[in-house]
Amino acid sequence: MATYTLAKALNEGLRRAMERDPKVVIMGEDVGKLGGVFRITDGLQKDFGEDRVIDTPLAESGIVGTAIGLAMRGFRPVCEIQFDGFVYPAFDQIVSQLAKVHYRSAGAVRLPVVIRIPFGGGIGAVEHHSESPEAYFAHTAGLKVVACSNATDGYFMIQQVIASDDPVIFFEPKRRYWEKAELDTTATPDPLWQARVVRPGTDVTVLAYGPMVKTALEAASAAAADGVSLEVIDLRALSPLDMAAVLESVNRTRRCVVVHEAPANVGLGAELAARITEQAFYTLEAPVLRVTGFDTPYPASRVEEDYLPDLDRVLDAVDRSLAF
Amino acid sequence: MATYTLAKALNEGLRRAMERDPKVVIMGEDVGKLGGVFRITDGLQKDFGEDRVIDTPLAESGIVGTAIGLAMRGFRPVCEIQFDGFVYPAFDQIVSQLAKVHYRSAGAVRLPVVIRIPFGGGIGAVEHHSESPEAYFAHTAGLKVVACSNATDGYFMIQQVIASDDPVIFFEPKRRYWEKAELDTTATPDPLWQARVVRPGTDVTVLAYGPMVKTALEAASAAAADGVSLEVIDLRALSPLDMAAVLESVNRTRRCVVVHEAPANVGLGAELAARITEQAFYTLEAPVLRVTGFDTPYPASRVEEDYLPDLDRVLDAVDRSLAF
Amino acid sequence: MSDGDPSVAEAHPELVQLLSPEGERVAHPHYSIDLTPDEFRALYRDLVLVRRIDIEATALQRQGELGIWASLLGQEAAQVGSGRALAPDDFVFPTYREHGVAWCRDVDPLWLLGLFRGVNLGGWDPNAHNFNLYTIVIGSQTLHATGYAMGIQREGGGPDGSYPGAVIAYFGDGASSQGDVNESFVWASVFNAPVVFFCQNNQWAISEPIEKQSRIPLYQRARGFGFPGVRVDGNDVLACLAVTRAALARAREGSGPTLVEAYTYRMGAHTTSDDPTRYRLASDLESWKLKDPIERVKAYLVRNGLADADFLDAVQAEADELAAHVREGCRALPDPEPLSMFDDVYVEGTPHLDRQREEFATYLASFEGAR
Amino acid sequence: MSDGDPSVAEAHPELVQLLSPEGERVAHPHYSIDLTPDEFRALYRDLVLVRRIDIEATALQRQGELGIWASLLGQEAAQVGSGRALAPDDFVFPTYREHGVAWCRDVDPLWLLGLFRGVNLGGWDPNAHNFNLYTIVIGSQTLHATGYAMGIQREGGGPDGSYPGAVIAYFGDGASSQGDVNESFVWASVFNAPVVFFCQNNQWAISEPIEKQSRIPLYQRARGFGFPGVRVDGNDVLACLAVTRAALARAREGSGPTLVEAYTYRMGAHTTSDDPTRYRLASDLESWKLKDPIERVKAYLVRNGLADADFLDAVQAEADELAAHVREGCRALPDPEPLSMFDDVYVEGTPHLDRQREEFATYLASFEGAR
Ligand SMILES: Cc1ncc(C[n+]2csc(CCOP(=O)(O)OP(=O)(O)O)c2C)c(N)n1
Ligand SMILES: Cc1ncc(C[n+]2csc(CCOP(=O)(O)OP(=O)(O)O)c2C)c(N)n1
Ligand SMILES: [Mg+2]
Ligand SMILES: [Mg+2]
Repeated sequence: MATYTLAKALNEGLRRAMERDPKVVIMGEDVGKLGGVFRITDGLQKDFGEDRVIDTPLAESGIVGTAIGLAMRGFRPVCEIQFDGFVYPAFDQIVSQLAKVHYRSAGAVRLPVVIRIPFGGGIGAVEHHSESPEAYFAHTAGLKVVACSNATDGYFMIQQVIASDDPVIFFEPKRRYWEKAELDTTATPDPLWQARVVRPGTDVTVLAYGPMVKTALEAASAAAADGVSLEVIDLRALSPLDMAAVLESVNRTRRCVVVHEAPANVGLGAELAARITEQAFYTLEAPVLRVTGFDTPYPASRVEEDYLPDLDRVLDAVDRSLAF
Repeated sequence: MATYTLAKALNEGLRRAMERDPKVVIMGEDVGKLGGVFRITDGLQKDFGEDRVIDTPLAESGIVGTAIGLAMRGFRPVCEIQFDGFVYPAFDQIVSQLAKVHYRSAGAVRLPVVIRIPFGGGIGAVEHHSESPEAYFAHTAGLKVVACSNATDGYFMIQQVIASDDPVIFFEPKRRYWEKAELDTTATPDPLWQARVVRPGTDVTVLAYGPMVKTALEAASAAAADGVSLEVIDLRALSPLDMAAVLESVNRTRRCVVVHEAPANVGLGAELAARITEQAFYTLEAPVLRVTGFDTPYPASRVEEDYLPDLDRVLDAVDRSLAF
Repeated sequence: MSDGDPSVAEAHPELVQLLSPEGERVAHPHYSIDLTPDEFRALYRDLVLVRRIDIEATALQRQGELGIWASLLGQEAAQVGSGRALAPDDFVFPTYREHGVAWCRDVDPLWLLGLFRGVNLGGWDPNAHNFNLYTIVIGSQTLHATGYAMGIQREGGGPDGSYPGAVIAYFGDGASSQGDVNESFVWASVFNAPVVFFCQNNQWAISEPIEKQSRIPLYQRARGFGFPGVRVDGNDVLACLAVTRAALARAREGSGPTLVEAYTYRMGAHTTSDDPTRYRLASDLESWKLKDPIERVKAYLVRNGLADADFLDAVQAEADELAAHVREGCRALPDPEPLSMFDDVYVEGTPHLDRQREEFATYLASFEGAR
Repeated sequence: MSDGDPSVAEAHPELVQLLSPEGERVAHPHYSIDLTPDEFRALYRDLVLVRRIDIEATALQRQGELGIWASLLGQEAAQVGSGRALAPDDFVFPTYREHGVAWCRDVDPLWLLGLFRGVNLGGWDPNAHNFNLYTIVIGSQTLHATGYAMGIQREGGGPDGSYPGAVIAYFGDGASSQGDVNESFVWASVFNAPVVFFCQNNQWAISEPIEKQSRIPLYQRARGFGFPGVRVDGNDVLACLAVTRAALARAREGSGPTLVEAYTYRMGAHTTSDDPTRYRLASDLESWKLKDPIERVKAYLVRNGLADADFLDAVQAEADELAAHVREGCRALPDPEPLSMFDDVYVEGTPHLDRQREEFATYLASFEGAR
């Protein structure tokens, strides 16, 4: 056991994946010598060479489009999108090609491409550097979408998604990159597509993922001090959702709050609310409540703390849920 | 009063808008001599010239990007995207620029751009020609999203969105282009952002938009024969949603079914279900049920009738709702 | 201005031609080709058969057997010439109109018809033919092709730096405007990838003439990216073969990408849904009819005693047979099972989709014997 | 191959230079410039003040007053030269680094700092300065610029076909790879739009050297699209002024777009978050230091008796004053009100957002005096 930041754990996970399979290639802007602007690919070009850690021209559609071609030739590309807000130029390649080639080819072609996206706000950045675009991808059939929240998941999940034969959008909570945790690289990882109860509780289920897991845990601690027991679930998989785990919890607590940074409107929280209500209608004591970014563009960073869900807003929703 | 197809009504509406305001320009692929592949811009280049009805190079990002520039110079561009599945190359310009410039500029810059998208399936087309991408845009703060379903709305709504100072994504149900209806061009149009009860009823509220309005109405007729009274609402505005109208109805019927062609997962139906449940929790006798395209890519056209919601699937959901 | 006066280049567009519209062999300083009579006849056969497939498919669409068809009429030479330039290990990324290239890659035309009939979304195995599925979104495949070529590079070349295969990406004149196509040029040149960009400039992108996409000849686009561009008579199967062969050889040698512009004409409608009388004059077609890609080969063969009536009849008979295969095969293509639409969304399925499938199966079953 | 041998062009890159690094005037066959002593001194003043703004901003970032800063160090001449070439009715589409152009358009540096401090997303009125907001997504603004230029065209030119103003779009070497930038080249050339594409090739896109974006000089990209491209010494304010003036005049005359590549060097980090020691050698900087854009102007002025110590001191004093304005102004920039984040999402607000705002207002109010 050693202490790793999430960033370092991801870096180690990538390294393991590259060691294990010579077909794994990393591509993106500044992933080479610089090691990426967040240093997630630090040292990999030095050790695996420029053919496997590819500094690409500055064009995201080009990154994903050529990754698809590489995958067709038998490679397993791991693309880094520098920041969440810069994935949109690649949207067409992701939605119309990456997501659909396996279906189009009736299974003949597999595209084991991973697209890593540092996402979310809270780092005082300028525009386009704090977005949470996961709903766009979760709405897209043919893609799988996951988010890690801690060093252990970062280390194992990145290896699991690289090993997966389906295309995966892999979200990394950038504001948690520097959080440290114990990581046992010899442990047996949890299955990729399962949610995890990160704090058991009895009164309200709080669903979170990525950067909001920590926020939810903080809320749970604060609530506990007030005698309210929150069960916090880290969804991990955003598409497909692990509804079995979610329903198991909500059927016990009968109340649920979903937390994410992305805007509420047509977001992941809506899907969770719709499904939970459909599948646990008679159990629920209160509607599923959402604590999310507001339905505005991401604001100037000096007000982002107000825009982003925080401990207090989660507790407020918990109170409202309990008041039903 | 005269009889118009939806296609012709849109064409007339565009013509009126161009006559009224010389700053209105139309741009897109094949919108000139050909009048667009669906003939929605038929005859307009002949009458308004090549400077106002612009056949553009074949690149959707270019269409939207230059439309933004034209709007900054005081024009009111109406972009045609040839088919739903070809809007994604423009996604970055739509999401990061079109949707955000007004916010970014603290209101100093307005972008009255309309993006017309023929959408939906049911016409036996090849891949990428039958998609329903509205959820991507509804999730994007800063955009407004509407869908027309009939000739009268086509005629008036296209004029209303062109007159709007906000960017609007305007969805046209391509499989209904050739449906005929009476249109009184001298009538006072309904306000743009209001849903409309197209068939009053008492037992279950059915929410639909675009191509599914007709399907919902057919279901309502069939249900009536079985003694079940459906209230059908044409949402018209997809973002913002007219929740007042929706809740007024659901609070009466206490049951709701949402119908759309787009996949269910993180779609408009999820948002409607989440909001209705939140705002009418104690009223609902059943969870809001969704009748949608499945969470697969749009399949080969020979099975699209199975993929798309139809009268029977709506009735099935109505039955399930009533069984709660 | 110090650079880029386009008029200079436009004044002398270098069009590589090896067989004139009248069927005369023409010499070219850089390109030559030497075919045996058999090879020559084989090209003729390809051209005739490919056109026949196309004509049958158009007819099948009219009869309601296909939802739509994108005809290659007039582009047979560009496709057969480039298609026959391919070595077995080369890999092809087509658009939606490369029926002639598909033919050269032994893809049964019924696969193509399946797509346009709507019984599948492609369906053949790209790796079995080194021929990718059709790509409908304009331009996307040029990036896939470039990435694929980068894959070939990463597998390593021979001791002389050469690769076992190259990649060819097809696209149209309209596609040249797409960001993706230009990004693929950036990538290919920066990585010196073994890829040939084969642009069939058929003068039209649906209703838009080439002037709406470029004000200089398209082959010159490559100049802006630092690799060679060449314009070839797209109705001349010999020139297309020679130029594509050279470009593919150059790619395999490790000398990087080439843009080939095959200058041709879309003789038919954009697709069967299109009505070209709305935007172009019938008289435009006349001059191009005189440049027909098949007639010139036939004229050459006959004039030089390489083909007699027997041969021509035999090809005709073969075309009739192929046509029958296409017709009957198309009608016999089975509709997919409804539940098959849930197949192959993912390699590793999901409980969510399994549930949707089961619910839908139950729903469908509820109709059995009922209503 | 018939075309596009890149080695030819590369061997003679035509770099327009009018003032050598040593401060000597240089003649050029196509470009000349004739400035009064006052104009010359004004350019010097601009260069010094612009650099000073940049230095202050970098310092403010270090002190925690700004979240990030993108320094223009080394690019002053490219920006002041092109910025001073602008006529009042010309319109500018900058990236995020055009602080020197902003200066030429009378945008108070505090507006720029507001953006990097995070108190707004831009904030100045583009139409008040004919200077658009900064655009951070690489390349997007080139399409906006082209559309804006198409708008100018549609308002109609003079009787001689000339336009009252032109548009200039700034972008970097890295941006040249983006699809949008290449699409803007297609559009501009097809519509012959009055737009100048001004590429500051500062040799780096964050950590990636120019070789990762192009294997030929970037100004040659324009060749592929049929309009002129010219490479100018980006550290030579005279050359940048002359070349941009000519390109803008050409655009206003109705002769269409030009690509100007200002060949320069990013002397600092990409932004204050960047650490260039990870990817480039300190020694690379040395050769470029000798080409400093300010020193050569100073040398020229002094050597030719156009500037004495008084003048230089006065500029220095002015720079100090400006620095104080920037420092104090920055610290005084007020944080936005939380509820202001709901403003200006739409021109015509929505009940949905009004409700969110109200709920959040109530929520915020619940803390007043509480917890
Ligand atoms: C991204 C995208 N936009 C629009 C279309 C619709 N469309 C199909 S073919 C076509 C014209 C293509 O022209 P060109 O590239 O010259 O190829 P051709 O059809 O002439 O072979 C258009 C606009 C599309 N398929 N993809
Ligand atoms: C679409 C997009 N992708 C990535 C980024 C992140 N990014 C910001 S600046 C930059 C490099 C830009 O290089 P260049 O165009 O040469 O401009 P310079 O910074 O050198 O002025 C990158 C990759 C971005 N802003 N937008
Ligand atoms: Mg064409
Ligand atoms: Mg740069």
